[in-house]
Amino acid sequence: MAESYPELEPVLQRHEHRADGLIEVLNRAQELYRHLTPPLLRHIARQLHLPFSRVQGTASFYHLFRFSPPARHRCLVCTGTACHVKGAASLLAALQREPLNTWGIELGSVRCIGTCSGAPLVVVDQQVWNQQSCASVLSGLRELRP
Amino acid sequence: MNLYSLRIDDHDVAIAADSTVLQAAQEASIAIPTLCFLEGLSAVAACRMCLVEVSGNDTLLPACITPVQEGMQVHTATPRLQDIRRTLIELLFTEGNHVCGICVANGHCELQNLAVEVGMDHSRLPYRFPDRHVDLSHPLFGMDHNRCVLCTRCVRVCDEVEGAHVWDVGWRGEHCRIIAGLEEPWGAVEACTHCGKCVEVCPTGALFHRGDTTDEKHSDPARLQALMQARQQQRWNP
Amino acid sequence: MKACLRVCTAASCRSRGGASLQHSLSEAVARAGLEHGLRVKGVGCLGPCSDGPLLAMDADPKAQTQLYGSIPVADGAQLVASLMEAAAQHTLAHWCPAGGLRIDLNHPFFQLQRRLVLEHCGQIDPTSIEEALAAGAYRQLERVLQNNNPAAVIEQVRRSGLRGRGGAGYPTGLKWAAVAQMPGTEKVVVCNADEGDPGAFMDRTVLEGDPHTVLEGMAIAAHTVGASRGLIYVRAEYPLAIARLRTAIAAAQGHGWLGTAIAGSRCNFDVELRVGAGAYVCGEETALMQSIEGKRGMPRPRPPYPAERGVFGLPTLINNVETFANLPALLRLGLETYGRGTKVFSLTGHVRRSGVIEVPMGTSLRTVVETMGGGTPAGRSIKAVQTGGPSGGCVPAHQLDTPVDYESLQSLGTIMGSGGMVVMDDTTDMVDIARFFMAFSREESCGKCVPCRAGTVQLDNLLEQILDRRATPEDLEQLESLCRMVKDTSLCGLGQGAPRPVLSTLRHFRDDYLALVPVETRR
Amino acid sequence: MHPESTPRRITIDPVTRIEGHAKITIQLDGSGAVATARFHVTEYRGFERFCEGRPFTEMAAITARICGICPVSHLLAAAKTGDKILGVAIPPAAEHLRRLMNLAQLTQSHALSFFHLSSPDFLLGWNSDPTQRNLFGLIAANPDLARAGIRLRQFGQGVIEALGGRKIHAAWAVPGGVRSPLSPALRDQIRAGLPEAFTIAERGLSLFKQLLDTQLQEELEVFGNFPSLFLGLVGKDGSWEHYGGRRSGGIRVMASDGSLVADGLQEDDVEQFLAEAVEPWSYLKFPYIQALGPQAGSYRVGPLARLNLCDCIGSERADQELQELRQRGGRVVTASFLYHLARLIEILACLEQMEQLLDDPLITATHVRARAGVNCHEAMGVSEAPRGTLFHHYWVDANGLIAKVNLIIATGQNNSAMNRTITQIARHYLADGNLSEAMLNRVEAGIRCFDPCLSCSTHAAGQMPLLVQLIGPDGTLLEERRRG
Repeated sequence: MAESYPELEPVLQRHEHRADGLIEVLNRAQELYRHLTPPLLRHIARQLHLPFSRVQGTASFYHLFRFSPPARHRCLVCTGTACHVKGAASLLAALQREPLNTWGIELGSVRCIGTCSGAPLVVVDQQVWNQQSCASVLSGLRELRP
Repeated sequence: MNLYSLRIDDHDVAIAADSTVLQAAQEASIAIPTLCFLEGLSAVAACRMCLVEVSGNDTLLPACITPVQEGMQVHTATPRLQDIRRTLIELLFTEGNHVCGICVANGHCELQNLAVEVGMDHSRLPYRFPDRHVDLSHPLFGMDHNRCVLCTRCVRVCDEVEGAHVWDVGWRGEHCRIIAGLEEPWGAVEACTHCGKCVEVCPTGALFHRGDTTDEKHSDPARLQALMQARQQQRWNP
Repeated sequence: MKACLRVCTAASCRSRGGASLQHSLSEAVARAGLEHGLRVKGVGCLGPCSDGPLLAMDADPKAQTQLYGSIPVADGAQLVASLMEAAAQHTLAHWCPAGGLRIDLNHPFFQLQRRLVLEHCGQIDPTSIEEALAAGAYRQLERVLQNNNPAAVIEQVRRSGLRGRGGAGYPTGLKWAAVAQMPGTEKVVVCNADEGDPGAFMDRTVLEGDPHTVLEGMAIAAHTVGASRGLIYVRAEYPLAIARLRTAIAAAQGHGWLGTAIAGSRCNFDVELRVGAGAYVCGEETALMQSIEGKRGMPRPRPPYPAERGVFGLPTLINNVETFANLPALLRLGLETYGRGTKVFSLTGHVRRSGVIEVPMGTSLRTVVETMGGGTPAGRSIKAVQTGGPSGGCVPAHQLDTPVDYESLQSLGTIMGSGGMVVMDDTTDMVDIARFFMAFSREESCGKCVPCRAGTVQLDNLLEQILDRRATPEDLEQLESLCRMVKDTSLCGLGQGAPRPVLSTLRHFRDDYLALVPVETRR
Repeated sequence: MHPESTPRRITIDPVTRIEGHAKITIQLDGSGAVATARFHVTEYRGFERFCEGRPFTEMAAITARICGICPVSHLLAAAKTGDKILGVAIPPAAEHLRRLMNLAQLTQSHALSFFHLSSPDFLLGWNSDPTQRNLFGLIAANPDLARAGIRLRQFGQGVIEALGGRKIHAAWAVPGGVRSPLSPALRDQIRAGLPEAFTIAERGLSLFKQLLDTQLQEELEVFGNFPSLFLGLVGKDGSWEHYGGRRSGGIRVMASDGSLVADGLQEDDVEQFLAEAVEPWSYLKFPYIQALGPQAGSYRVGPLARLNLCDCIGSERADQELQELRQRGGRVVTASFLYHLARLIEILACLEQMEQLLDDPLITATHVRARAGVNCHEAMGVSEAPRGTLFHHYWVDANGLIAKVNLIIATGQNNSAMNRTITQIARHYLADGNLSEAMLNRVEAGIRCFDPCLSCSTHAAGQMPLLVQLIGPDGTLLEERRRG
């Protein structure tokens, strides 16, 4: 049973179903469906006339593509240089010890978002929180809607 | 035909201008070690075994893709290159789980031969013992990721010669692995034509015939060249 | 002449509430019906990010512009009220936001800058092409199209000595000439906006603050080398830059500065945006081209060079954001005035004032870090300055008088890189820094060539062993020789550069390493 | 290095100097007499764990590396288990060839055990210098005998090499048969070596029987002489059997009185029949017959068991020696010291059966391998190793990847017997509550009766690395001696 993904049609058309649109299509697909499932990847491969392994190989190469559904919230600790020299590693380690997944929060890291003056910083649901400590991050996360 | 003359180690070679340094060395019967390179497939210069020194150039150049130049002076076996090749082989051995004694390709393995050639009797770097798996889902063949050196010959032969593109490389960096289809069991990938070319060109025991036991795999990459010649030129040399 | 309040809405100030500040201020102005006397606009980076959120007040052409930082966003209502009062009473020139910090624009941080690339950044509303045009955007493109003498442009670029600002520093004129020489009419101009070095955000600043300058530079290049297709590859981590670029491209097309028959000439140039998906290695030009083609971002060996066979197999000119952004200024100023040009740096780390600065090429590191950045916070001294990101190295404090140019930095074992400059104080463990970068390279290695894929893992493990005090002097030797091997044999710049932070710290801070080797294992 | 007369505590870290292979503790009771002696295997090798996830076709090569002395036994057990996973009957020629290899293996291993490892004990005496009481001492004292042992071992290894391509770790037996047939030329070459081998085997036999008749009387009584069960393969007609296959009469278990506890037991039923006890003080497991419990159900395997179990050997000269053995030790021989004699008789039996096989034209037939896919997901294979019955038990997934492995090895099955043997020796020879050199030598020799794998697989001849601890009734370490 082939699933249909009508929302994907505009981006496929914009790239005229050409192979070089793969990353753009994957980006859009993830935006629409939150993560890349095998049926979705198969659909994209067929639409772009690409072998399955090419699509999987490309999708798995890039950090931002995900193959499992995201948690309700995401907390990314910036581990860029400026944040590192200001203690990002220990901030990340401290947060890793907290049971964030039970609060519906996915913890991860991001390599420099280029707003280094706020180091050490975290990105929570695409909002940048500057000059954070473990305590401040935790208190902020507690206020997120569950 | 435009000819270039160059000097490789102690040999003077004259060769067509569109040749690579590797071809020129072969012409002069100078053996440059290679691993990812296989005649008939596109060159990717990924294994770095064929790096050579060229006088007047600070950077080492991969012989498999470097075009010859008039008056070029190539050195293929300097102590620096020998040390580099040994380290490369050590890196490959420490990266996977290469247990020659139980391997299907034991005695007929390009990696093993290279290790002997570069004098690698042990690794100075620690083994990493990665947790990898074996895929025996295909009715005819098997894939042991423990023995894969990511040369991508299988990917290229399947794409460039057979045209099935069953294989690709998935993930990145140290997590790279050869994948079939949407990273499915090989046997579940309908694109596979069961032609066995990937097994034939695999330099190690990573790809093998099912049921092969220790020492039993004998690859013959030269068969690929014969096949391609027959296809392209309609000439057979049985 | 009405007063103008410029609110920084670039990513850094935005993270401190800059955007909402702009929103509430302009709303209040509209509500009070004061639009005729005061304009509130969002602009790109105003410079000293550490003092954000920032706003600048141009009250009167005769009065000096005032710059305010650390604006208390939480007290929005009070801030709005005081501004309304000042506007109503025509005392905007003397208005000072309560709780905010007045920043001295005569400070060397501003005075020692020379803004060519960043000339309009922070001045114009980046979402408005009209403002950009008013500030002079596309005038050099127009001139180039009128003169229609590509060879002369190439010659001027060549003689200016402009080198690629992305890291490798390849002479821009040579690159252009190579692409221009290629036969055929189908060529591509690519802008590398995949700024990935941790601690570097110059390109983001330019894209967020003045996207038209980049587009103009690309169009000039396209006309010069004979390309009709342009691509900007921008990293997904820069959503604001992506949005600003989309707006700018659409506006430029609407105004006839992109598209067919630009400015009535025979030049056609379409620009398309491609967004990455989180792969540092895609900053490497051959990997970037693979990614544009929708493939794994794996670098490929050169030759063929992009100029011969690049994106889609076509001759391709690829430069980074800052390089393209240099062109309008170079053509406008002429060789003599342009001089050696400038370099944009993002100054961060243990420094009092961090942010984006543009200084004349050859300014000393000491000037940048101590005079302009104010040195380290009280009680600390500078230990080193890191430049060049994961492919760069550390300059020790006693060599801070080194001028920042390509050759001087290279002779110290580091590189100019794209312009990230991270100051480290005396509390910093240089082995930890080396490991940080090695872990970065390990994670970002594409996995194609053996030395980078497997070598960075072994190097990272060795550094971990050293940091855990489990290493012997032999391990240090192993570290050094493996570093050289990975540097000499890797396929692309990422692998070749990965050992540099280690080699550079081994060279300048060997004692940091030795201190971690247990005494009993030493000879 | 003579022990002090007063008990004292000696503390030496045992891990660094004995390479963690074996340790013996002797526990004293309140009156200073030996309560128990224990044989500890202190090294964990974890073979079973790292087989998981591998193709079952590799098991022969992997398990052959468990031991450098008896790799063929694991090879055959693995190949036989593999046959059952494929669900095939292997070509008859392949069975002949596997038998031939196992006979050669028994010959060379027994030759090593008797001539190289054990004979220095009998020939040089219990009180001799342990640094001399080894193969090298033997070569000095009795060069002819030492050389003969080496030649016999060479013969066995030569056969293995001729068949498998190399002396050790030849992964030649594969699921479905063997990898390559035997050429007539190689057959003739093997046959040419038989006469010398017979001569050496008979010389060893007569020498050892002479020693038994003269100076080794006490050892017969003290070196592990006790009633127990014996377990092993027998042939269809109740004859001596080492391989199974088409000639298998199943597994037989016999009590000391000659009564049968089990007969015709198929290997598939072994897992239910046996149980394995685990003791915290040793990595070696203790298999026993489940229905009888760990004590009464413990049994011995190996050469003596095989000779006790069979009704006859089936070849002339060996059967004659079997009769003599039974005259000496009874229908069911209980003296573990006679394992040595059993080994020599088995060498003779092997050589005779090799002769028979080589005379059969089938031995050079070329169809030697059956091909098939995975047809069974669980299989148990058995072979008789020099040291006794060896079971391989595999569980595989649909594609033939190993999900679980259990190996029941000969040395494990003799574990209880070895513990009883050293207890018996310690009780008899412990003088004044002190560890004397002569007693240590005998304890070591007691272990050696069973030719356990760990004594031979990793160490120089005659020098079993050993740590012996004497432990007081309150658990304090009174004395400790080490060897190796």
